[in-house]
Amino acid sequence: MITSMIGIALKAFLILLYATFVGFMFMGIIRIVTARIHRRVGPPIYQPILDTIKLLSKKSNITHGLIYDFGVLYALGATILALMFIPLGSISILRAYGDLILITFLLEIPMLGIMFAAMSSGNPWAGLGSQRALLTLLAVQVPLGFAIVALAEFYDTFSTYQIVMAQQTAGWSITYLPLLLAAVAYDIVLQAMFGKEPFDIMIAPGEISLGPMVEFGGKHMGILQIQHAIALFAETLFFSNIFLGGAVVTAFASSILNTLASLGILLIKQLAVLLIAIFIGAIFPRFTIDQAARFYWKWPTIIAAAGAILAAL
Amino acid sequence: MANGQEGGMSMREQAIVDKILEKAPYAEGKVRRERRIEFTVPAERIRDFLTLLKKNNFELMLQITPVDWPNDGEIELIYQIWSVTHRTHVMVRTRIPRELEKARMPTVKDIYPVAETYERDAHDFFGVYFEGNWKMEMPWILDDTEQDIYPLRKDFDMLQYVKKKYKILDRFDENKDNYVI
Amino acid sequence: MINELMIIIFTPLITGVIAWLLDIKGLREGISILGAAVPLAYLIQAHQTLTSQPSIQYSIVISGFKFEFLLYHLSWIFAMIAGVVGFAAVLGMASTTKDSYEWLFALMSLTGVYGIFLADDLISFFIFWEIMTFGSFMMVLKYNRKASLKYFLLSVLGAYSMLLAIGILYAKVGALDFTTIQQTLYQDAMRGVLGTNTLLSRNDMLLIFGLFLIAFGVKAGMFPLHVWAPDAYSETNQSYTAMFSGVLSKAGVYGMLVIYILLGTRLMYQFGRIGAAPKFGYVIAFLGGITIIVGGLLAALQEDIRKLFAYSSISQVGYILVGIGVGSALSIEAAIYHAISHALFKGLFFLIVATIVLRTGKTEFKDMGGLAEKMPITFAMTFVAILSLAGIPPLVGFASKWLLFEAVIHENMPILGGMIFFGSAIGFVYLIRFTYAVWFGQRPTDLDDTKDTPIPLAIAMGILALLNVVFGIAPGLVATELNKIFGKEIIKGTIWELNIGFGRYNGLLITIWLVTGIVIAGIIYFLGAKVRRVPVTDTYQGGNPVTMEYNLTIRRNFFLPLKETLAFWLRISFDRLYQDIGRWVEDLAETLRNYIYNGNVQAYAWYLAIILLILALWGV
Amino acid sequence: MSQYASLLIALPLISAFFVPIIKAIGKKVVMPFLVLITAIQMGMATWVFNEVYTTGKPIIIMAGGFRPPVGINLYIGHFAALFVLIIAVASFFMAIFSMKAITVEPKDKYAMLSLLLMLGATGMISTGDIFNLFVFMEITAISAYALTAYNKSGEASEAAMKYIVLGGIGSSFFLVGIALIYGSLGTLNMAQIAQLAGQMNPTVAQAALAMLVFGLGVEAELFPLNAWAPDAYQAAPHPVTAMFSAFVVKAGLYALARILYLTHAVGSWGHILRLLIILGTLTVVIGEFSALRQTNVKRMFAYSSISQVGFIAVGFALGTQAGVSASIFHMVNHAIVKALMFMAVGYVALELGGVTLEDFKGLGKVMPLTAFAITVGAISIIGIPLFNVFWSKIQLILAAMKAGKSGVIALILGASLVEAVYYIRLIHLMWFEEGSRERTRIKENFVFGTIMLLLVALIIIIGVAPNMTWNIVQKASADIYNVAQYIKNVPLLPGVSP
Amino acid sequence: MVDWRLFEPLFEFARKRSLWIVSFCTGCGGIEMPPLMTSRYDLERFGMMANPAPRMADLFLITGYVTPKTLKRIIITYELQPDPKYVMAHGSCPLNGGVYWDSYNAIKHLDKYIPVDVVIAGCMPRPEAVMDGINKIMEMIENGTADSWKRYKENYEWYKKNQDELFGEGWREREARRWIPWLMDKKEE
Repeated sequence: MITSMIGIALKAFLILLYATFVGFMFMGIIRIVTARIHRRVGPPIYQPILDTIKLLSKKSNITHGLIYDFGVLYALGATILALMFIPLGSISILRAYGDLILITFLLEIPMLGIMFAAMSSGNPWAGLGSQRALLTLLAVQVPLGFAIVALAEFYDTFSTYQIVMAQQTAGWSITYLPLLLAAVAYDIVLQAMFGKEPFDIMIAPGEISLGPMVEFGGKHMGILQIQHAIALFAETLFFSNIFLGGAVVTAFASSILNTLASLGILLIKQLAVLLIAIFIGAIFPRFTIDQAARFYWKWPTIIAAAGAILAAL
Repeated sequence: MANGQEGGMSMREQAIVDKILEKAPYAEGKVRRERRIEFTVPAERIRDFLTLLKKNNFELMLQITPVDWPNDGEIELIYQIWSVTHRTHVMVRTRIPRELEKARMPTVKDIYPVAETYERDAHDFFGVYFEGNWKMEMPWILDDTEQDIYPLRKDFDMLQYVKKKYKILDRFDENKDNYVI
Repeated sequence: MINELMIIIFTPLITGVIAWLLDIKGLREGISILGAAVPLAYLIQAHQTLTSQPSIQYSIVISGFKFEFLLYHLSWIFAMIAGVVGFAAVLGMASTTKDSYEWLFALMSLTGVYGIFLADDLISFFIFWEIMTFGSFMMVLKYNRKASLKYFLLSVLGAYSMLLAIGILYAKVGALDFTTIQQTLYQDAMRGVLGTNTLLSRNDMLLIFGLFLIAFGVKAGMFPLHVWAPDAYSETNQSYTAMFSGVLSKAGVYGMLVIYILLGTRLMYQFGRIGAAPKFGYVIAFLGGITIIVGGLLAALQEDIRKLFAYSSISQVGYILVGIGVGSALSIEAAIYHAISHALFKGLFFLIVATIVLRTGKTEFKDMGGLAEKMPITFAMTFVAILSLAGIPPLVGFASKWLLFEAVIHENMPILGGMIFFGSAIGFVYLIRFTYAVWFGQRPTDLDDTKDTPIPLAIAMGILALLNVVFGIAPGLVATELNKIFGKEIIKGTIWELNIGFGRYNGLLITIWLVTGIVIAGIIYFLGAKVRRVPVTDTYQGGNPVTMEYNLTIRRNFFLPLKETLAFWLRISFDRLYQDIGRWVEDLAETLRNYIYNGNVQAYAWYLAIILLILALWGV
Repeated sequence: MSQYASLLIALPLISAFFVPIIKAIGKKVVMPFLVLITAIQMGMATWVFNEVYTTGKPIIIMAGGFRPPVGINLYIGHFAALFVLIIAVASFFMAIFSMKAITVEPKDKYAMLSLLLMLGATGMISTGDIFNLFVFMEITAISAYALTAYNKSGEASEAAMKYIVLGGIGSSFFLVGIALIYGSLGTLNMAQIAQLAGQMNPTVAQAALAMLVFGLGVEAELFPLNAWAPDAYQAAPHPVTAMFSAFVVKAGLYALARILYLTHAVGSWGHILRLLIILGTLTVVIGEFSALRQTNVKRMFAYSSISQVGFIAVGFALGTQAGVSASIFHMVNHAIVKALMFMAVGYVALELGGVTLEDFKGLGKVMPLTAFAITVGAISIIGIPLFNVFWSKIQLILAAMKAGKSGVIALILGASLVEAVYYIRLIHLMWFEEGSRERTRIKENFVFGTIMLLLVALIIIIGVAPNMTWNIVQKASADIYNVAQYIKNVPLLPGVSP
Repeated sequence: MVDWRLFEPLFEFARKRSLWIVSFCTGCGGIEMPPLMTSRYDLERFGMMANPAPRMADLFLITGYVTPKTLKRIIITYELQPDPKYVMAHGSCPLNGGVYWDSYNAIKHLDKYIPVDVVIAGCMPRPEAVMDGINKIMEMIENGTADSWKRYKENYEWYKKNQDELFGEGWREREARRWIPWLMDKKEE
């Protein structure tokens, strides 16, 4: 029993390390690609790692109370928890319990932690930022819900792993119309969950000086950078697993080669999802909060609902 | 030197001036040049004159420029107003006594709403008090320390005040040509 | 030979009367708490007997009616909800009641609820329904006449429509107790299937179902009939609202289950099915879905702390109704599970509201704030309650919501699935609005000396919070009880795990991994440099210096953009509709009186002549 | 031994005539004398009650020893015994209450009239002969007219005048109906009428029945005929209103029911029932609605009492055994509750000088006992489970539903919803609102307090344990319902037939 | 808590390569910032990013003349920044008052009030000069001489004396309360 425990712990640590590293790389890619779109050179790819180290190594930090610290810790903890559930090729630990609804909820909970911390800081901009974040969450929930419903009804199961296995045989789920609609809607939702351009009203730098993040300094901001990295990795992984077929490679003899191959395929799919988000983000101006809410309740909801109804038939 | 072309143009301004002078006998008006008219109005009649201008579609008030004449002991307020329809610029000059307690003017906030800010500006820097403008006491540009010194008056000794405020500036007495940073 | 069912039902009422008569400050609290504890003890003791024999039965004849009482698994679960949350609410009331008559009517409504859950025939069901309504109404009467009148009228309307339905059933079936009605209606359905004409016609069934729906819809706070809930929940002794919204709304839910038990097969045969759900069930589910959305959105826009939780309680009951409406065995079990978790966290929330109102004396959001430092225990309880209601994994809220989602979406109902998802986000939204306005941010100067909760309230909150956590981490405990209702093992899985074939959820595993995640974050946190505590005014406002006179927290009108987006929908309000009907009825009464009893004798003589004419003409 | 039962009628009659002599002895003695007489009457009534209910056989009294078809007989069955007791008890309480409540001077006139009222009502209930029924109805009616006008105020006389006009028309048509029946059947005795009712030719039967129903309708306050009731209740002195609503109306209703069920063999019986149900429902609905915006509390209680009476009429008109027993149960409960309510209102009017809503504001603090009594009365009338009216309401509703009248019941439930509104407003007014002018707490009269508490205790006892009353009521309804048993009990002269 | 001296070079490299600028453009230098950020001179190559919140920023650019009112805001923002923070002053105005040498409204010596690491001369230095300044500050961070924040912490009284001398005692509360009577909700109509 103990050996399996240590095995799991080691595997978990490896996954965590891999996820954080790739997450930082994704953040680096975002900054480089946006820079290249602006015809600028852009920072080196490992820039986010440097930023995080600089933030963590700050010599003096401030706190506004116990909840201010606990909220940030809770956010990172919840993201790590979410990461463990999403099947990563064949090596994820809690794969058997990776339930669609559970993962969608876990991906929203870090926002609760961040908002708790931001609100307890007592800064008016933090309050305003959290209000906008809440409304974006409210707006995003409807298309997200319909997309998950479409998926669950199409594959008639909630376990992500079974969906991935089904896709291995029957081909990627975006090849079927109902799920293609769901994927489109989910992708627009991802735009808001990444906090990218058209829907990042909650962390608008000019207007409310980074919204909830205004009071986060030093190590709190460092932890949030790590959280953002893991969240990026987890969300893209979840999307590529349920819509782009995930990766379970059994062609090679040794298991290590298999896992590396599947991680590679997954990485490519995750990059694809990320690039879509970056390109949309780089072009669009920022929506105000009620425009964003009205938009989300109009087009993505219609698309996702159509997908759900088609899947239900 | 009213040449033809200029004459033709200034004829229009002259017509505007005569039209206004008809209705405001207390004022004198003359055409400075093309698209620029000037009126001199006694201080107490300023509100009626401005309402008159407003009615003759002089829409925009551009600025209230106070000019300090220490020798005459007066501050001259120039209300600069622009008419979009006539495409002409009107300067209405009034003179008020210079002393702090006597430099008082009625506000024209209700005729031209923008005047509220210009009046506060004039009050901050020149000490002209406009009755009826409720934001007169509201702090505007100057900091607390410079609140009552009305810095842009001619008799304000700027250098001496700066030396008192920023104590380190003893090098001002050196002569300026070999000034070394 | 007092049967234990009688003890369970009538001890609260008797102790209530004694407490009301005695009216001695210390003593009456003790008696009333005893009155709430005794039934709970008997119920726990009854759990053993239920494992051996299927049910405990008792019957008594009063004025020509044969009253039967039955305690079996389903009613045991609901009675336990009433017991636990009722006991906690009574404990809470020990510190928030001022005069003794509140004890009488609170315990009377508790008796009513117990009676409803244990009743086995329609007449005793109706009687205890009336007792419950009257008890809870008198609690609201003292605080606000208009709110209590609206509440009483709507619930009496519900009660009378139920009475009409009972009457029709009694006329057709002849008997009143559940077993015979169930049998006759079952045979009736079979007869209908075989083609012969049935005992009850189609519009009879429609009428009965409609009337029962109105009756239970009013009590559960379904969409068009929910207008009484916000006023009634906020205009009464706040710790009583824990029982009011936690337990009494479950009576409405139990009523919906009674519809399934009694008329289920008959309605199924009569109206058929939509997809997997029965058509009549789909009506309940759809109304439940709308209740979720309406309750949630209105909760987010409230300015009063009690109103917010009243609307939130309506929207949570909407979940249960969706679960019941879908009608599959799994979804009904999920609905009951959510009923349990709703009673727990809603009871906890209203106790928290009671503490806040008791300690600060304020109920509006705009004059509260920054209480987290001053009331640490209550804030800890609030944190647990928030995690539970918003549906965050390790707690019971998530377990029941997860079960409900899976059950509803598995019956491939896309619209209902969408509505439920929308509901889960709204729960998130108005909770954070509440925490922000009350617990965080800048504390108004007059709240600086607020003390923490009194002891009895703290114990009550402790009980409910503990249950929230225990049932969250070990959902299997509840699942085994739920499976007993249907007899067969619907929710498989161990004590820590719920396994329903197409989805698995393990409470313990999630808690472990969440703790590890937080530990990892904690390690990174403590590696960094030391932390300096900073006052609220030391905050970045574009470099401007800030003092306590500035209002640094957006407490008033927090969701203004949401109000603008929903401006169109907010114009429709059922509340105004019912008010206009009430006013119209009163004007009609006024004109009627002026015309008929107008006071002159000639008119009266004319009436006599008209009656004579009718008698002669009509050939009597 | 059973002959002493006739004293029930004789005692009030003789003592009524003795009243002027008592007045001659001393003015102060008259009221206690009234109380004494009603006490004796109550004693006798209780004796008769347990006599009838233990032996199970009705007491038949032959006036002057003649056998029934020739002579007049008194038939005190289960129902009559029960209601004679209620009348006696009610008039005893009201006699005590009128000791203090009656201030207008000719007190001896009051004593005489109230005795006559009690006599008439007892007579109507216990008589076995329809003409005798008419005579007693006239006695009650006339004493009721006089008592309504007793206060000598303009309003009282106007109400009495209305009552006289309508009552007169009603009783005259009642007499015509009796004449028709007598003409065609040749007998006045109820049992014989019941036997021969089948042989009447239908049109005459129809006309006679119509007249009878119309005549009694006025007395039993059915919808359009009860226009006099609100003014009469409001104008009469307080104890008299209580007596009106407690038993005078009930006597009228009993007579209506008795005649209805006697002539059930008549062809057009179904029509009459349907008409009565319609009238009854209209009484309930109109009564409730007109009470909604009342400012005078006494008038509000009058309307509510009318609507409850309408509900009883609907019960009788259902035509089933369950319907009759439910409506009798409702009559008993209604009598108790209304006696309590009118007594309480009267007492408030006595102490505070007025019965408008303004005086009732904050009554909880001024007269807590009376306010408590009114609250219990109001709550029980609305139909809250643990109180007495609830049981009879449930029985009535289920009986009506059994008889297939769901539409009627829906209307009546709607009306009782309206009733709940104005009673709750009153309760809230009394307990939770502050009166405009500051009033100190009034020390309430001990005797009235005990009476009110007694009635409240009665309400709650019947509410919590209705079994005992339900059995009594079941026997009473059998007495009215199965006419065959009634005919067997009356020893008819064989061979005497028209 | 933990003694990180072993990793100091890594932290210095990270601090050097990811300087976050608090976007507080006073005076006429603010217009120089866009060309630095956009494609022509692109400071992001050095990992520098404009960041609105002082809590996370390290580099504080004072890009022009400083009036007493702005100086109050600068001091407060400076104190909000977490510790290893660096200040760059552009142009001659913060140095010695520049063209506003005799104006009552401009501060003559900025480093009397807050410590300055690097000063770039020029009456608004061109972007190339600013880039050179930034390289200079990176070097100083590299070799650990950019310790203005230590100087501020050690002789805080001297700085405070100068500030109070200019603004008077308790200027923060006075400044905060100066506008309250005129705020919308506070004014009793």
